[in-house]
Amino acid sequence: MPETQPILETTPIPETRKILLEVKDLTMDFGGLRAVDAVSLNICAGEIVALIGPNGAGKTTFFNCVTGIYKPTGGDVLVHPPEKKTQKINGFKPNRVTTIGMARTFQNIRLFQNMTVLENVMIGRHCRTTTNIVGAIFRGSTTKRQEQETIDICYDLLEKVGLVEFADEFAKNLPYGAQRRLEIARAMATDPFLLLLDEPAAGMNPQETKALDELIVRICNTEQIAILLIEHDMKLVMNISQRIYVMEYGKEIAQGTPADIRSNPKVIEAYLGEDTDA
Amino acid sequence: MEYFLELSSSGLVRGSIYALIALGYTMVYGIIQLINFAHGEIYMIGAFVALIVSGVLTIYGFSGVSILILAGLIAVIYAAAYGYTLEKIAYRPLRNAPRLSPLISAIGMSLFLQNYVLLAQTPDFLPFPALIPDFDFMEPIAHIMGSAELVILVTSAVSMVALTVLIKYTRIGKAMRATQQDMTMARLVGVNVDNVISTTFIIGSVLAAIGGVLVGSYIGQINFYIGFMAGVKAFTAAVLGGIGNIPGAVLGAMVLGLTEAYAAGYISSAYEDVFAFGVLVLILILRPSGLLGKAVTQKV
Amino acid sequence: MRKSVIKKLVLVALLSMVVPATGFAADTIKIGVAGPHTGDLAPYGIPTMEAAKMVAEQVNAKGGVLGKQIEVIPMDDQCKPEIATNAATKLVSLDVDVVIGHVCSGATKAALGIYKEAGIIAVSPSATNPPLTQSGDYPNFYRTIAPDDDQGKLAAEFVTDKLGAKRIAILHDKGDYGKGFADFSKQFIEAGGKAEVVLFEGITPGAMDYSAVVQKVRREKADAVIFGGYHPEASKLVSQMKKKRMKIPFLGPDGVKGDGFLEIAGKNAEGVYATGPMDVSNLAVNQKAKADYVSKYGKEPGTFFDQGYAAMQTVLNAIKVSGGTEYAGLEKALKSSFVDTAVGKIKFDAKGDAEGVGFSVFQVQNGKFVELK
Amino acid sequence: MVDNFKRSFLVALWFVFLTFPLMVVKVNTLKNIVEWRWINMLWVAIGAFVLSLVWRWAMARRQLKSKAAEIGEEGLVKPGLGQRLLEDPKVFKPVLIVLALVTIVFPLLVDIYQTNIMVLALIFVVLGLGLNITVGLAGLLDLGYVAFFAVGAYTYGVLNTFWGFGFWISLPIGGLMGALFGIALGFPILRLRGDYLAIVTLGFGSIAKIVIENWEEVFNGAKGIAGIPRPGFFGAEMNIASATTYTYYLMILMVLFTIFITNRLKDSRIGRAWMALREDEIACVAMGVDMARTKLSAYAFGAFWAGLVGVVFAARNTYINPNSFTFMESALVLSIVVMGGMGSIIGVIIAALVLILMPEYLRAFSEYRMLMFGAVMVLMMIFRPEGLIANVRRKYAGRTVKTEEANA
Repeated sequence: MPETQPILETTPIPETRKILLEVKDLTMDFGGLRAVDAVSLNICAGEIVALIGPNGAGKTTFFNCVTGIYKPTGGDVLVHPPEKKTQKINGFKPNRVTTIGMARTFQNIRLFQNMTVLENVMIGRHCRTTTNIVGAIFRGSTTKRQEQETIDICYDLLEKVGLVEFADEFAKNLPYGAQRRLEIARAMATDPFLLLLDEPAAGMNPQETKALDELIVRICNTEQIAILLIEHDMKLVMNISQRIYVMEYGKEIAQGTPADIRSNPKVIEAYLGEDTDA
Repeated sequence: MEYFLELSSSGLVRGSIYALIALGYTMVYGIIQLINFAHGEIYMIGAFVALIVSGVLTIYGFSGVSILILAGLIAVIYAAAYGYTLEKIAYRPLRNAPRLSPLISAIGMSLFLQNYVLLAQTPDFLPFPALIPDFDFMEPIAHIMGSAELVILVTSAVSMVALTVLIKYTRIGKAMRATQQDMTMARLVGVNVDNVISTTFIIGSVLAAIGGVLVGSYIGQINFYIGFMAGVKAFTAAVLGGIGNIPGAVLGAMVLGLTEAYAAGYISSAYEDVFAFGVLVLILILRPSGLLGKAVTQKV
Repeated sequence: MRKSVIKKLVLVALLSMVVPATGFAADTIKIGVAGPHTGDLAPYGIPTMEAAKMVAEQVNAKGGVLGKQIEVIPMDDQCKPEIATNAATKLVSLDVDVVIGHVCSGATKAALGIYKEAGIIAVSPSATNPPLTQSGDYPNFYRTIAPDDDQGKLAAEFVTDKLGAKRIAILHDKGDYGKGFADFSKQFIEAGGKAEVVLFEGITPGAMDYSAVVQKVRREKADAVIFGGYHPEASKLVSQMKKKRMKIPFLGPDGVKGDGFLEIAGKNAEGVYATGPMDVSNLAVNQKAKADYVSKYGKEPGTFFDQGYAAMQTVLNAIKVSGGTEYAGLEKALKSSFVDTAVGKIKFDAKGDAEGVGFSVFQVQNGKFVELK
Repeated sequence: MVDNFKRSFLVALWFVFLTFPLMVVKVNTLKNIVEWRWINMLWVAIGAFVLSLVWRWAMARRQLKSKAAEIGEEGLVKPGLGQRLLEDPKVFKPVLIVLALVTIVFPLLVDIYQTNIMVLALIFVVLGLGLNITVGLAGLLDLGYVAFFAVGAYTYGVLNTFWGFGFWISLPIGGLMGALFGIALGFPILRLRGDYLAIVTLGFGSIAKIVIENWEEVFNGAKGIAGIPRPGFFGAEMNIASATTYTYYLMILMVLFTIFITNRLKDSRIGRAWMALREDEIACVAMGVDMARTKLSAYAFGAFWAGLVGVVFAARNTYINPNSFTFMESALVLSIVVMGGMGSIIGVIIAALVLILMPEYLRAFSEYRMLMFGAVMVLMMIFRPEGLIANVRRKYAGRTVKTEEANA
């Protein structure tokens, strides 16, 4: 893709910031279908980056490749966790990716429906806690302490997303917007340095979207968690993201600041007929 | 060599019966992702109805081919009716339930139907009349393949061709394929999904009943329990071939039938089932989607 | 509460003594009849129960034994060991004096320990497993049927001597009974040295067909087949052998010799051999028992009816001779006094096997099993 | 209403047609007699009519309920009476005390037969609790659970016949062997999804039985292993009555032990991972839960109880043969779990007691036992998928109050 090359070069990554996730030429084939075609992407600490594109552009597939749900057929996914050595994670199982420090939410909400809100978040702590079968049976002081810590952390997270009052409610009984926020809280419980949000605002009304908007910015600023989000709500995307990548038909067609993207003819073409300012 | 042929012939016969039953499993699974555990029971009920009808007809003085046709026809009708009712009672209310629920309901239905036949009829084996006559032209090779075996192979082949035509070229076949692809979408474009599912159960039941009648006539005895093992094996065959895939079910059934025959012939028939399930586990480890199944990428 | 504790203590005390709990003031003589009365093996258990009830009715009508009425207590064990122990403890807790049963050897083994400890004698109509008597573990066990090794021996001798077979294929259904019979047949054929066992293999009961194993028999060029198991598999094998145009003799044990086999195998049954308890249908006692049964139930009695009938007769006789239901007395009576039963004039030997019963070989001729002399 | 009757009438007609050949006609091919049992037709018609009315009523209720749940009206989906009672300490405590007393004095009040079947029922309670971990908590359908039970029973049988191992040494070995087999069988099926798992576990169940049947040198084949000693108590000689009573208390302890351990695990990091796996495998993995390890541990842990209690089973019967380990037993344990309510401990206990004791006390109905199991499984799934006693939602201890933390 020689055409896209110059754009990549024109928006250099600020050098002061440390790169957390570096995706190089990621490719994913399903049988004969190339869903993601040599997409490259970088995310730095403290950034909010958006990945946009028309439906079926391969955004979610890209997410799935990065988070280990699919094994990419080509390219590299490198992570540079803060204060740890760089790892190439293609083909890692999702749980290892999460353990390294990248957590995600899902486009179609995937909560543990028949577990309480608190328990949902507690699952997020699984990879950060160590109680084994023996520990669980004897419930020694270490286990007890760990359990209490988990509960405390989870309550704090619920507070942050505004769900404390629902802590003992089944996840399935939450309203839609609250379920989205619970997914975010659950992902945050894994102590990520990077949060991947797959259409977090889908199905939300304007007020909820606004609250979400604030929540994401707050997470990025106060928790020091970088964010990569897929989103169709352009207002949200333009509001909060520092950089935007655009995909179409599995290919990356543009990247840059919201202002760059807004004026990029290719993007406009890709979205022709779609309401970019909605 | 002759021994090999003999074993192959018995493997193929067994395989084609498995295939007739496996098709029902695989079609239902393809559409609603449910293991219809009670499908083997439909096969058994088909055989029982054929037995009862032929018994009554014999007593009332019918003979030969007319019995075969009438008994087969009524068995098929009843199996279809049972399949239809089964879906309506045990599965339709659970359409949107968690995956385990319809499966457990299916196991319950299987137990229920077995014991229903046991109580309504008898726990003993019953003699099944030999409805298939011996053909003279098969006599020279009868020790390799007899008339009954030939009829089983031909009937199954014809049924499968008919099924293929039905699915490929008829309206309901198209609707079935559409529903299999995407139920919501099919519903949106005006396919009556409930009808399609019912039809799938009916077609599957019809094939199973054909299998039941053939087996009964070939083996000469049935009881309430024959459906269970046959069902498990047929399901194994469907999984082997890649569940949801119609040619796959036939291939899987043949592979399973031949495996069992060769295992019994060359190793030991005491471990026949061990080999059958061993092949299943092996294939599932090496190729989790079965022989012809497409690797399903789960939508996330 | 306290009363119950006392009751319990009394019970324990009673049970731990060898004296049967019914030593005192029992109005009736209780006889437990245990066997499969439900489930797929029920056809093997119900005839014994019916026989016991019939005998009891007749005796009761004549005033009972020692002036006491006989009470038959049927108990289902489904031929499963765990249910059999339930049944056994239930019978023990009901203070039965003697048990007729159990029917399956496995269930019998599970239950016998309980009877032994409670000082109760069990007379089985059908548990043919040899160690039950031969091991000496169960002194309280008796049976009115000959053990499997007798049957295996007879089968082996018949096939080698009478049929003159040289290459014998032995198949079995992997079950306790069938495999036992097959094992003994093999053992006696090998010991006899007149023929060789060319194939010894288990088949899977309930498998769709047995054509592969039938082909195997053909390949081994066997000139006779001995099958250990029950009639459904036997009829399937016979019909498939016929389909494969094999004409070698087929011999099964008493599990094959019955109307069930004739009914299911139909025409294919013709010429099949089966061992089974000696033909006793010409005995007066047996004829009367069968006639009574037919007039009562309107059908022919089922499997083990004769043996069950005989078991009940021997037990009642022992009670009469010993003048009570005490273990030692019964034991002595069972082992010493001959009784004219539905299976012939028998008494029990030191191990508990009946003397005077045995097996013969039968062949299906014109749709009936005919004893070969 | 009239419409309901009309439809039920049609349903009755349909069932009369459906059951006609099987319920009404009975052919005796040997004697060429047809028996027409017209009275059965009447029963079917009446039964189908009544059941159809009940069905309609129940379906309507069910729809109402699910609608209420959708709207989220908490008032309508209040917890059942049982659950509310259980949560009320005023009711709960006395009930528990009475139960404990009854449990303790039970063998003194009844004869050894009752005690003996109670032991069997308790064995199935433990089996139910064990399978509940695999199916109820982790959502892995296991149709060959009885194989692990057989592993335990045969472990004791074999260890005893060959090396004279006693009950108490064999008990933990049996459990460990069960767990080991759970892991060994779990490995190949890790990648399989629910439905495939069902068929493969079913296969394993039958393979286990076939191996036991055929491997005569070790397992004594179909002849079974006889003369297995009952549980010992410091070498004390016991007669059957006291041994049964002793086994009963042993089983009570074992059930308590199982409940204790299961509860602890359920409320731990591991238990939560199991439940998350049941709810959504992909989300679970994406949240950092190691699927392989979690699945294997659920398998192994479920199998552990089966193995453990298998030893007791062998000791109780003193004789084992392959007949006790068929698919029917697996189905029985599964229906215990389903009926009791997946994941619910109290429910499983009640269901096990009901399903095992009922056929003993109602021996007249034992023919209908499997028929009823089947019907119960279907009906439970449709009308009460949460089981008799729904899994009580766990409330966690509140968080540590911040100020206290600061002070400490």
